[in-house]
Amino acid sequence: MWLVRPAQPGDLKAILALAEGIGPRLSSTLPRKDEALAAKIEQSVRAFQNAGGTTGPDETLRFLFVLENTDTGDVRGVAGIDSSAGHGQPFYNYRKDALIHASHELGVSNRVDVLYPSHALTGHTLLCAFTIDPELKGSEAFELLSRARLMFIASHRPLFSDHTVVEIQGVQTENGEVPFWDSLGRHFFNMDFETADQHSGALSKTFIAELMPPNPIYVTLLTPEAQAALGQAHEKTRATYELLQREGFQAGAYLDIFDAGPVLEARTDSLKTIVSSLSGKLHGSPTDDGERCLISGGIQAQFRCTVTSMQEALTGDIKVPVKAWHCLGLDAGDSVRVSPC
Amino acid sequence: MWLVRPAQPGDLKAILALAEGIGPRLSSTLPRKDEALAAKIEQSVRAFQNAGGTTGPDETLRFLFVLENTDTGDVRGVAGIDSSAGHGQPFYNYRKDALIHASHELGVSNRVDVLYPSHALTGHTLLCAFTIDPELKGSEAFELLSRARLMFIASHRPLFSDHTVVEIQGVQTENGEVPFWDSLGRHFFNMDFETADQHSGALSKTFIAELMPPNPIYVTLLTPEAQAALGQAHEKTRATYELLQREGFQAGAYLDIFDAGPVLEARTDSLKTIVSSLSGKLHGSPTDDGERCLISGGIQAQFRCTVTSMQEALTGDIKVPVKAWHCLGLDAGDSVRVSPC
Amino acid sequence: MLIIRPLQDNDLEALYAMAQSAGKGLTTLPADRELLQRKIRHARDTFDQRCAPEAGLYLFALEDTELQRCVGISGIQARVGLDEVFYNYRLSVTVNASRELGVHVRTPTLHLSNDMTDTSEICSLLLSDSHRGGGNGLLLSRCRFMFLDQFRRHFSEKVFAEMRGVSDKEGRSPLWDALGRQFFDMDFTEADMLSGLGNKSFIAELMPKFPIYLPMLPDEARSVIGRVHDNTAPALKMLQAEGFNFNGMVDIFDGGPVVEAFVHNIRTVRESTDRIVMIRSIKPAVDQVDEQADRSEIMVCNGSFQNFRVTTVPANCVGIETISLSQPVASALGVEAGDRVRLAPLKDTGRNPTYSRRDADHAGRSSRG
Amino acid sequence: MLIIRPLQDNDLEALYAMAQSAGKGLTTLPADRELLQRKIRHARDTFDQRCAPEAGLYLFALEDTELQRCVGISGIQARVGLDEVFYNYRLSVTVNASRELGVHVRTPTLHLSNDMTDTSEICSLLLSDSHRGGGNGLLLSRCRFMFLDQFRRHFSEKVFAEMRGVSDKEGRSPLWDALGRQFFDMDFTEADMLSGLGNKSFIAELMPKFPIYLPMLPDEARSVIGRVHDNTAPALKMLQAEGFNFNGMVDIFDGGPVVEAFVHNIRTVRESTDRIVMIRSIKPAVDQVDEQADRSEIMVCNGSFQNFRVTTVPANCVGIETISLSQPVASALGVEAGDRVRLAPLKDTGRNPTYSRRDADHAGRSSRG
Repeated sequence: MWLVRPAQPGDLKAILALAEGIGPRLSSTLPRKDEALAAKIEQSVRAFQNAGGTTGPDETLRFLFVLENTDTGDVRGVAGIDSSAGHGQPFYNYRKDALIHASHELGVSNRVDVLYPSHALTGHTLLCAFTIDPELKGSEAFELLSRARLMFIASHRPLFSDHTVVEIQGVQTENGEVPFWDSLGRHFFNMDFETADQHSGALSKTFIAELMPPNPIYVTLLTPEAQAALGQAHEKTRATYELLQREGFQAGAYLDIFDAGPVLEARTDSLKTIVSSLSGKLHGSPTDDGERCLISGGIQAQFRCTVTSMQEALTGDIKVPVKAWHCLGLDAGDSVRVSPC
Repeated sequence: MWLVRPAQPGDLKAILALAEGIGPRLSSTLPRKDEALAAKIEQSVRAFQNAGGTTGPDETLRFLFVLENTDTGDVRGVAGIDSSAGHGQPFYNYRKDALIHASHELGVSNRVDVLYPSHALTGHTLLCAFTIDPELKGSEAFELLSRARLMFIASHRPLFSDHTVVEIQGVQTENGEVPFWDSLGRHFFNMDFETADQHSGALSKTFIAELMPPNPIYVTLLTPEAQAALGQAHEKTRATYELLQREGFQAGAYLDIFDAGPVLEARTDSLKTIVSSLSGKLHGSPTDDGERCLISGGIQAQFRCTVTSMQEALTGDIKVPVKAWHCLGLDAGDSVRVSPC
Repeated sequence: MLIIRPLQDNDLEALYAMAQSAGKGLTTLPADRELLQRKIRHARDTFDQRCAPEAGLYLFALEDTELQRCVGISGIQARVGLDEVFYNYRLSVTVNASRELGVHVRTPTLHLSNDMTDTSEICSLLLSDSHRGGGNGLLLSRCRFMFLDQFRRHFSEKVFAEMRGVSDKEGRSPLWDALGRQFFDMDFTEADMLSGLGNKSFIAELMPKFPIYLPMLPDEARSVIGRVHDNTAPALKMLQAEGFNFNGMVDIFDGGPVVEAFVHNIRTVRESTDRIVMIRSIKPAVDQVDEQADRSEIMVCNGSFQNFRVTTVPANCVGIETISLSQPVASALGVEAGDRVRLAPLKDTGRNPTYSRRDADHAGRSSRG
Repeated sequence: MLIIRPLQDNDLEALYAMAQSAGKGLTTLPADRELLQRKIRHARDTFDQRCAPEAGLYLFALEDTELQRCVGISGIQARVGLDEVFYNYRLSVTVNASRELGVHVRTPTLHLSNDMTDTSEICSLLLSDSHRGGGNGLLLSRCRFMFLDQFRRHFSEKVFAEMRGVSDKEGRSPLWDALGRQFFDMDFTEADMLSGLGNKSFIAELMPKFPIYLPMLPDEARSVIGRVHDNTAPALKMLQAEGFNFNGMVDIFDGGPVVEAFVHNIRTVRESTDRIVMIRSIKPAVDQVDEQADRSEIMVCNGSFQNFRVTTVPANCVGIETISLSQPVASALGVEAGDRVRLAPLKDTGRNPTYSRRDADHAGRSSRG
């Protein structure tokens, strides 16, 4: 069975292998160096420990989950939640807005698109670091890994913000060129896209405050390729994008400062998984038949989530095959949460 | 009975009297000079004539409605809709946003509020020029005058934008001082608030493009009084504000550039009057009993709206007392639209 | 004789002809009779003191006294930006550096600026084709500095000139195409003309207000910022020799440089001295002066505001305390024996009798290291 | 004898004592032994050419040869903004006008600027209390211009000095309180110290980046922009006399003015001339020179980079081609008979034997109108 659980120090090698197998883009939230990744896992372990404490919304918790094949023990995916984007520092975006330059006398009215540096999404809950074995793309495991985070949020709602955001990778050509970066960021950061992206994941964001141009940018002065890339998702992200749209995430005015990929936004309490999820008591089901659904249980470090078939959910009783109990490490009568696939 | 109908040239004097009876603030959308007001009524008459034509959303229609006491013939209120705010020129607002100024090394993180000049609401449908005899404030007639516009939008939906906005008057002290203006606009426009406000209603907006400071404004550099006034509605507007909130309008990030009053926003199709209104055929009701509701009929220049009691609205038949038919100028079987009060 | 005098009403046709043959690129003097007439009227009001001297437009004509015709014009606008808004871009640098990453980037940046507001502008130099050469252009240009010197209180301490920027034969400006056109949606020549007609509120309405980071513009556009049109290179060279410097201000349309100088640092002003007029009836003997000095010319002006006059005389007319003028020259200048006149060398001849002492100080300067 | 020479390692204690008694306000030389030691080391690396001359820090000591002690210091930083980002505000004007409404408003505006990047800064002037007066401050300040003149290629064409802005006895700066504090949430002295320590990335992180419209600041803050602290007024006056001008750049923290000059326009540079050294054994007779000249002093410097020296001698030592120096002075300067030295008057005495010819040109200047 597929299981999503908190990342453990022992997952280091498997996550590293995953990150290496995927394109470079991940790095901005998932470091590719042993040491940095180990620190990140350690941070996550602490976050899960603290998740039940008196932590206010001001303190950032950075959770990391892995997707495990319980039959083989293989880790095939990883995904994260930052309880507060920017974690105390600004969370940088561009906000695309329009000014109207109109001359009454000349009878001219032009729409002038402008990118404003913005930190408005700072402090929102951020879904991040989503990485999965490409073979699993679009599968049930794919959905499990992504949505398990929302099941966790549903069970630990006070830890998270009222708004949740996700950054989607922007346009990058086959030979690795990022048109938006080449037209804008490169001039100021004096490094290639990949380097900037790595720094963004690995270091404090001070370098962005230091190097990012402080003034608004006129879209019309970007190269045509960069203009075309504004708010466009990389084609590889289609499955993720569609899944998030089904959850209720929408692209708004915010763009990634490096590749101009869209930032999806949603009200946390309106997310489909959270709205549609039900709590109940775990019971056995004699058959494997029934509606497929996500089921999660356990709090903090004991949190587990899997996909199973469920036979009934009336009267608060949730009947699932016993092997799902084992997978979750729970017993009959324990509290669980389910949400339909 | 109270009736809302398109303004006519003959209403000039009554509207002028109304505008004079109210504070100065109205003027920004309702001129107080004979000539200017006559032109505005004329513009409205043309708009109602064109409302059925092939007018695209690019052309601005500026509708003006009056509230008439059908028993006396007195005009006691006026209200307007601009199909497209700015009508071809920019619609100016400040957009309040926050930047985070954080120093990793010093362990400092400051939230810096900034007002960005914005034209983002340009082209949205604007409810404006709402003016009513103070005696009627909070009455059924008050609700009728305000919401009749939404009934008109519901019946002529293609003429209007997907978003509707309303500017609410901001803070002004009893002796006429506008703290936000005194702290910001006065320095650049070199005139008092009332003069600027009058110009804003009477002339092209070129003077705003010419005189408004083009750069963002740091909120912390405004006077404390001006900071306190950001996004605050004038206490006199409470009844209007509450009515609009019930409709589903919400204050967002946009502020008036002169007095920092809030700009309320809503998705047009989510407005309560529009969502809750039903179309049907007009039928007689033998009694005056029943639920109170707005009822409107007629298209374009024939549009009329009143408040009446309605007995049933099943099977698309709308039963209202016959005097309401007369008020609307309709007969049995005619199409009408109703929305509960 | 060629003499500088205030522009007059009857110079209109000559002015129109010159403006026509100058064609595009001289936006302050378009070939538009009505506008030129207005300019002449403004200049007349200025010299006749019907308007405040600080708001004046000082237009000087170069008159060929034989032809009795204006063959050139030059001007000073006492203050720019009084009724309208005067825009430039300031070429500035934005530095971003991260010590942690060892990155240090300098980004040239254009900032919209009104900083020339209230400054005196030298402008509108036009010379008839028939009179090019022989230092006539220099006289037209430098006579303004003699005027500035004499009536400093009417002008700002700093004066500037806008130099025509780079454009091709069709009038296409690379900077305009890359920047202005994106916002104005019109041709450079059209925008330039609108601006020249004094109709500048469209600039406030349409111009981008936020700084422009130059690396975002194509090379072709970047490379012309602060550069002059080939036709304007001689004028720039002349102003530089006069002590004008480029200090980062450029035209918002074509990127042409603004050059500026403090009045007290302008060469003509620095090198001006006074002499007492003597009227002579015969030419000075050639052997009175050395050969080199003989060839150089000296500008002489009277001290009148309303009837300002400048002409040139050979350097050998200049004595230690006096200057000897022929009667026709003295009459043309409106001066008599015993009057004080002001002089400055017309060309930088390296050395001339009036100024040799000053240069001596530099003679001993050796290059060291 | 008082002599200017490059700062040395053993000047640390004297420097520390001076920095201590100077107190707040001199952020480039705080009383911090380690930092001062680092500065001395940088200066030594510079004079000994262990670092690129363009990246050098040139610190000069005024040594009292009797006391064998450094009694003053002054410096030139060859380029600012090389490793860190150098910030100023540029005081600019924003003009908004509506012809339709007859409104024309000029709004003074502060723009964050890095435009001094890559420019040479004169800095760090400190004089021991025991040696105030007698032109020692002038010597310390102006010796730098002699050095600049001799080694121009290592410096930018334009040089500048940041002048301390207005603050009260408690170190409160009105501009800081109205502007900086709103964003930095710390005291002026703390921010100033952090900045002085070279830790400037906090400025990039916390500083407001958009222009500041001055009418939004309280009068008290507006009025100090471009004004110097009373204690700094004499230094400003000295630099103005030297040809430095305020050109709109101010300190981002206290609003103190930046004054700037082109090297070739600096008075010391303009007035410098060369002479050949003669060694004399007896004092010149008093009657050789006129009385007025007798009292004035002349700065004399050698042409050495590594062993640069400047001292002063009486003006009456200066001849037309030569300068006569006593053996001790020649030794202190490290020159011999026949060597070339460079001189400039120490004070603006109006007239002195070396320069009288230059001034003569202006003698005939009469005021006209």
